[in-house]
Amino acid sequence: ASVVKVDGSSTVFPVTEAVAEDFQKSMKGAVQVTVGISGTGGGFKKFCRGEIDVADASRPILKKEMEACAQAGIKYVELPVAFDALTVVINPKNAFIKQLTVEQLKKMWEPDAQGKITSWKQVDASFPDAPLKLFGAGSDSGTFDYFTEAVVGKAKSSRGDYTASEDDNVLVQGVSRDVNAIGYFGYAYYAENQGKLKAVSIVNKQGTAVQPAPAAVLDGSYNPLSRPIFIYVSEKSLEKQEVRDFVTYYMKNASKLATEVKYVPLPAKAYETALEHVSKKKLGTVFGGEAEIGVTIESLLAREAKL
Amino acid sequence: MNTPSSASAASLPPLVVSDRLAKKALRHFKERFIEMLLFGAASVSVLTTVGIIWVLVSESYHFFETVPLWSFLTDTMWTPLFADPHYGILPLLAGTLTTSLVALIVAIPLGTTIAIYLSEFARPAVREIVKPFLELLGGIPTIVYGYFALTVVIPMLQLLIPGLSGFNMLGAGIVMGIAIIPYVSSLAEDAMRAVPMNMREGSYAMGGTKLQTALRVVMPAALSGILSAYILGISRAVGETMIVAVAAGMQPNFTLNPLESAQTISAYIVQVALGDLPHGSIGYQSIFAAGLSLMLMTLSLNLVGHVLRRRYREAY
Amino acid sequence: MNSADIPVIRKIIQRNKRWDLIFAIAGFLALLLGVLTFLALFVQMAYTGWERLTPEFFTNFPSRRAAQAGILSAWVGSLLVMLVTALSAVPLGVAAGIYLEEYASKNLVTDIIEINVTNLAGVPSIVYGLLALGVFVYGFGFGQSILSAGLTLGLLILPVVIVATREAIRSIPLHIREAAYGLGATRWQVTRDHIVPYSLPGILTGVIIGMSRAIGETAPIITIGALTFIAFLPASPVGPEFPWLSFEWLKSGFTVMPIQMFNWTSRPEEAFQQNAAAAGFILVLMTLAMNATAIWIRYHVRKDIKW
Amino acid sequence: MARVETAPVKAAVEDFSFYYGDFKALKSISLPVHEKRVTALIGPSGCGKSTLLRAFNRMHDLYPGNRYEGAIRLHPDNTNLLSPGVDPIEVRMRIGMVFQKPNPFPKSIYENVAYGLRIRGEGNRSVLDDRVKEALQGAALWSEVEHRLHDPATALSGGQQQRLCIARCLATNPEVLLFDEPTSALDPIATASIEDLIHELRDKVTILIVTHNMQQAARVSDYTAYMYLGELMEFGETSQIFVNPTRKETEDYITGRFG
Amino acid sequence: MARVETAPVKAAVEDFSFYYGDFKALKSISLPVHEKRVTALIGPSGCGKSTLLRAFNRMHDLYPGNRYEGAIRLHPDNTNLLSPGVDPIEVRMRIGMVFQKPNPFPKSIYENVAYGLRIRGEGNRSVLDDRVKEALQGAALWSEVEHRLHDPATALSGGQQQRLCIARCLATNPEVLLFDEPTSALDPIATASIEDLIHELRDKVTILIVTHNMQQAARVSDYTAYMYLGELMEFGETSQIFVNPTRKETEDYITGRFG
Ligand SMILES: Nc1ncnc2c1ncn2[C@@H]1O[C@H](COP(=O)(O)OP(=O)(O)OP(=O)(O)O)[C@@H](O)[C@H]1O
Ligand SMILES: Nc1ncnc2c1ncn2[C@@H]1O[C@H](COP(=O)(O)OP(=O)(O)OP(=O)(O)O)[C@@H](O)[C@H]1O
Ligand SMILES: [Mg+2]
Ligand SMILES: [Mg+2]
Ligand SMILES: O=P([O-])([O-])[O-]
Repeated sequence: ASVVKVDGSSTVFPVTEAVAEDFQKSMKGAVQVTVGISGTGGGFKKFCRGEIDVADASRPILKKEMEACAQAGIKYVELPVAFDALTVVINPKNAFIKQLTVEQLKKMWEPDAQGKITSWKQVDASFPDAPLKLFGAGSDSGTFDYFTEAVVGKAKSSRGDYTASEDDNVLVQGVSRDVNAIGYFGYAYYAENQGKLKAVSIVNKQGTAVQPAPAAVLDGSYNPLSRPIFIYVSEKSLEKQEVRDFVTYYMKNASKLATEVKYVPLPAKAYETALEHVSKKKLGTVFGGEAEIGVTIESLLAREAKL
Repeated sequence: MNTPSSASAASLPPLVVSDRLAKKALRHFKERFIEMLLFGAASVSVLTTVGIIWVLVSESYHFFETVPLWSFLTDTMWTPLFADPHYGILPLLAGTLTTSLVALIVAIPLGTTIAIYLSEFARPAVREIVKPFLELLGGIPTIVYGYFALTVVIPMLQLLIPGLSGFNMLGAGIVMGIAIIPYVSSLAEDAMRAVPMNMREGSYAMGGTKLQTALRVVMPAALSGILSAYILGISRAVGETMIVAVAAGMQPNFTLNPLESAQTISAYIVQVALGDLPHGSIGYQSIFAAGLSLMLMTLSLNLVGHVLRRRYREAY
Repeated sequence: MNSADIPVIRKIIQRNKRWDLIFAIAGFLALLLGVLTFLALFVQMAYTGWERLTPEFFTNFPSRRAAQAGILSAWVGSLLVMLVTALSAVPLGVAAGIYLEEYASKNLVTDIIEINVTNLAGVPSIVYGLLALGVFVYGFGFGQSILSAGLTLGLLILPVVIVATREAIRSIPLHIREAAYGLGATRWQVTRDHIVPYSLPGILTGVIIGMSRAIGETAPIITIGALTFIAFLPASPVGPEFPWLSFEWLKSGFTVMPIQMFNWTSRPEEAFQQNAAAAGFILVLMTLAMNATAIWIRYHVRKDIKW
Repeated sequence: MARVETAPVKAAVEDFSFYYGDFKALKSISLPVHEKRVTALIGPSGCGKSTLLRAFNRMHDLYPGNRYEGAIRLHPDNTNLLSPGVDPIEVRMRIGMVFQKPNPFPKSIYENVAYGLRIRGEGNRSVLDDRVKEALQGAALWSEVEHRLHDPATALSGGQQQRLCIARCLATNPEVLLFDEPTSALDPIATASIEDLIHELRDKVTILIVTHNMQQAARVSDYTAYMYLGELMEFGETSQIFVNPTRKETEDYITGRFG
Repeated sequence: MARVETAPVKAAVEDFSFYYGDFKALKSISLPVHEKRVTALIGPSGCGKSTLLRAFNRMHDLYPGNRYEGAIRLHPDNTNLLSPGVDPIEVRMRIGMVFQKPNPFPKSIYENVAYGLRIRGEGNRSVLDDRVKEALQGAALWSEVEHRLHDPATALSGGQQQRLCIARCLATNPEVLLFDEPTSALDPIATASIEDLIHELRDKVTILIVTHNMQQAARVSDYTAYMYLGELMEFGETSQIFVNPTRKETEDYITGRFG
């Protein structure tokens, strides 16, 4: 049987997994799809080594990764899949937090905080003097890259003394059991565990505190923590029928399946454009290797159209 | 009488090696060939060790080209994958030692008690039933124990100790201890049962009770076996991965407080392996440096065990 | 001593016996703790996963819908990995055990091998994972395949098989060997006709116990990077044409029971925890069955050989 | 050799049978054991000598499935050693035993001898010192070990180990001493020293000894019991049994016509 | 008892010494073994009887650190069995051995007897059948096992097992048969049957037997060698040794004054 190999982001995994499952069924087992979870960074590393056909990514490809791919002669098509609201969560019993500003988040998470900021009181004088328990994504994940970029201002720039896991469910468990905990991960994990967690409203650029929710993503008010998620397909792999089939199937069903796994789908137009890029072999990224914060659906569509 | 003596040797026929007794070359060759094959198989285990050491040392070598050994040994922070990397093994070491210690505090007394009970107190029928049961306990995959720690034991501990965090070394250590009880008890029991009955009879004949016989005669006699059971328990605890990875919190904390969450050396390795690190990056090398430390720890434990066994070799 | 001392003696005995009783109770309680833990663990998994234990659970591939997800690829994967493990560890381990017990004369080389085997038995499984990563996955280029996993676990249980073989051989009394040598048998004839057949039950016990350990190993498999969504079966080992054997499956991607369980426990949806429990239950049953077989062999088959 | 004046009976075996599970190893044995005399049990291998000896200190209680019938009475208090109401530990504290294979504990020489006292709760160092010395002297071992009391007992030679085991018993002043082929694992010289020791001990303690060595029985005992297939064939003064056995079987055995 | 007409020498021990590592267990022994006669080795425990016996079929080669000095010559071909150029396997093919404890293989009775033939490459079923029957008859066991040849050998009684072990040797027609205390683990009746068998076998094969039982030596052997502390003290016709030993030590031992 022919094989399609996908690896990468744990955030994108639920969508890709759903697609892979349905796709294999529709092909009656003629094509085998493997979906690994190595985190966005891990996925790109394999992708640029030519080990996989498709990379799941919860952020656009970065300069360094572009260079690695270029060096190995790997060209790719970038396909946005959906939008995610990166969610900051606390324990439901936590009574003192109603909302947080990006400033406050930065105080908790920046590298300088390591070993120093250990009490909530240090984050904000109005908070009680309770131990600060941090849970976050592992350093190989796109979520980590995006969060540090959005909050600290520099990708991968974070303190190291927190419970870091590529496995978001471990984070769910950790936060749900500790009154003084705070953590962050993709919206889907929050949506599935609303009973055990409380989402924190984030004060946006406009100065209003907004709860993460599909609507807030759509209207762009949940910023800066809304982000697009992607798949990257290698040009060489696109020569294979089964990969083309898989990507086509992905784009045709992304809207439905993304909703099913609690992400915010893109407008239908976006998927059509993406398919067009595939068939016309429009290679490269529209982000220029920069980690961008606060990309809205509209601006994404505009960029895609320009490619 | 017809005793041949050296004097009469001259009169005997000359010394010959009969044809029948000449070494048969073919048979000899076949025997040698088979021996070589078997030797080859035995050397695979040595190759494995060589392979392990080679992999660990060569990758660690690159690691130590970037990271000075001194800071590896003294820095109190371990954040190799972050923007401001620190490469101090101490937090991982502290996590490993603390969880192991908790586990041993559970496993050694309980394991020893069970061993004494089974070997000296329980009726044979009870032993025949219970021993296999214990062995089954030792066969349960540790990932299963990990979730047991996370979903059952830690919540229970949280009821007892308010404010205990959801991941902690105490819960992970306790469950790890339970998981290694069978190793300790089974080996210790084997050692005690190997003590010949006449040793026990000596004590009973003096009027000793079971407990006196067990503690004063059987245990000293089985000392080396019991010590190796402990050593095996310790090296299991030090190397155990999934329980601590799931339940101890994956947080490189430099603390010896079992109520806190922490990361062990082994847990760090799986954590990184759960992602994917490219061949050659410092992150990739860091797991081999961590693995080397782990290997050195278990190796020295084994060495201690070896010495202890030599020293207290049973002399029944 | 004379009869007048008897009351004194009785007092002492009474005191000594009190300690006996106290210890007996302590021992019983310790035992109970072990047994109860096991039961708690087992019952908890059975209870949580009960609903999912339908025939379909065994014939379905993993799925994003918890209720339809099954362990087909996991148990087939476990089976195939175990096959490679057995085929590599058993011949090597038995041959090595025979060499050390029957052939090796006491010298430096055999001392090294001996110490080495003892040491290997104490090497943590995660280190074997690192060995596999460096040697099988990258060194030999086997990738994240059944072959890599099987060989890794094979090396992992090699010491177990060697030790079991040696113990079984050692339990053959010297006089049986002398009887055979006395008749003029060569070393190999003694080994083939006596040593191997009489130690077979013991070896078998060791092999099964080793395998039951291997089947539950998670860490080394994760280390070689096999945390993947796999919804297909590897190629069949039976080929359509001569020699009717195919080795395609060795290079296939795979998942195994503990990995599948680990995977499910890290899903956001509560329903997957049921699947994880059900998979854990099956996994424990599998190891129980293997251990029970080993114990049965040890207590029954072995007893039948009398010297 | 044997010295027989009338001596009171220290222990009396009365119509005693013994079963290993279903196997009846001893059949209705009755036998007196005279105080401060040496009684030897002889007979071909498997006839039940050890079984009988081990009944005296309830050793058989250690293994499941064994059953006593009849009585062994210890005088002067006339206690039936086998009665279920009698604590076997108490019996063993009164009756010492020396085994075929020397079995010192893996401890120092001193601790071996002190063991019996310690389990009787004696912790006073100077009392222990005295009693250990006394016992070692009694076992004719003192001069050989006096300067290395704290060396491991296992470093002693076989004969010394056996004398240590005897000292271990003597330390607690037992009323009866049981010996089960005490020299069969020893070389001729060690054997001679143990036999000498038994000679000396019989002034102090009642001794019951199993031996497969006829010459030894003749040398050390005052009374001899000849057993065959679980039955007591003949009992009497040693001189009589060896010189003038009443039964044909005894004679055959003693003269080596079988066995 | 012993029947001594002049018989040729089948094997000759010549100035033979043996070392277990540094320990010299045998000291310059010279001894003839007469063809189709029974030669008994007697002496106290540890004197080296077994050591000497086991040198005849190079059993000591199985364990490291053992060293031979001198020669054991097998006639008529005058081969030095101990010469390094001689393959121990071939020695063992010519010289059979029966051990103290019956040690049948845990296989069927038939396979036990056939084993020696099988390792010599004999695979023909009807040849095997014949030879097995012959050997079992030779060991006086045929009538007892003929209907259960394929039952496990371990189900036999001790005496039967020992005769099976003898049959196992006989099947390959050895030139010399070695017996190391072949009856010491057996009861008197089984012992008698083995002794009878040895009586019959001596017409066919040269026998060397170790026994700790003087009576047995007197009953079964033609020649007796008395050993003490690794030395050969006296060798001669059994009748002479037992009736009229030349040395005081031999007499002491035989009359049971020590040992
Ligand atoms: N634990 C046991 N279970 C069953 N039968 C036993 C046991 N111990 C001994 N016997 C049997 O009881 C009988 C008497 O055995 P015992 O050991 O008393 O003989 P013995 O006269 O001391 O012989 P030996 O001189 O060989 O020591 C023998 O037939 C023996 O096989
Ligand atoms: N494998 C060995 N290594 C070292 N010394 C040994 C070994 N086997 C026997 N000996 C020693 O060699 C001497 C002779 O032993 P051997 O077994 O030949 O005596 P034996 O006359 O057969 O005695 P027994 O009647 O007890 O069988 C003894 O002192 C014994 O301790
Ligand atoms: Mg006995
Ligand atoms: Mg011997
Ligand atoms: O797994 P990530 O989506 O966080 O890269």
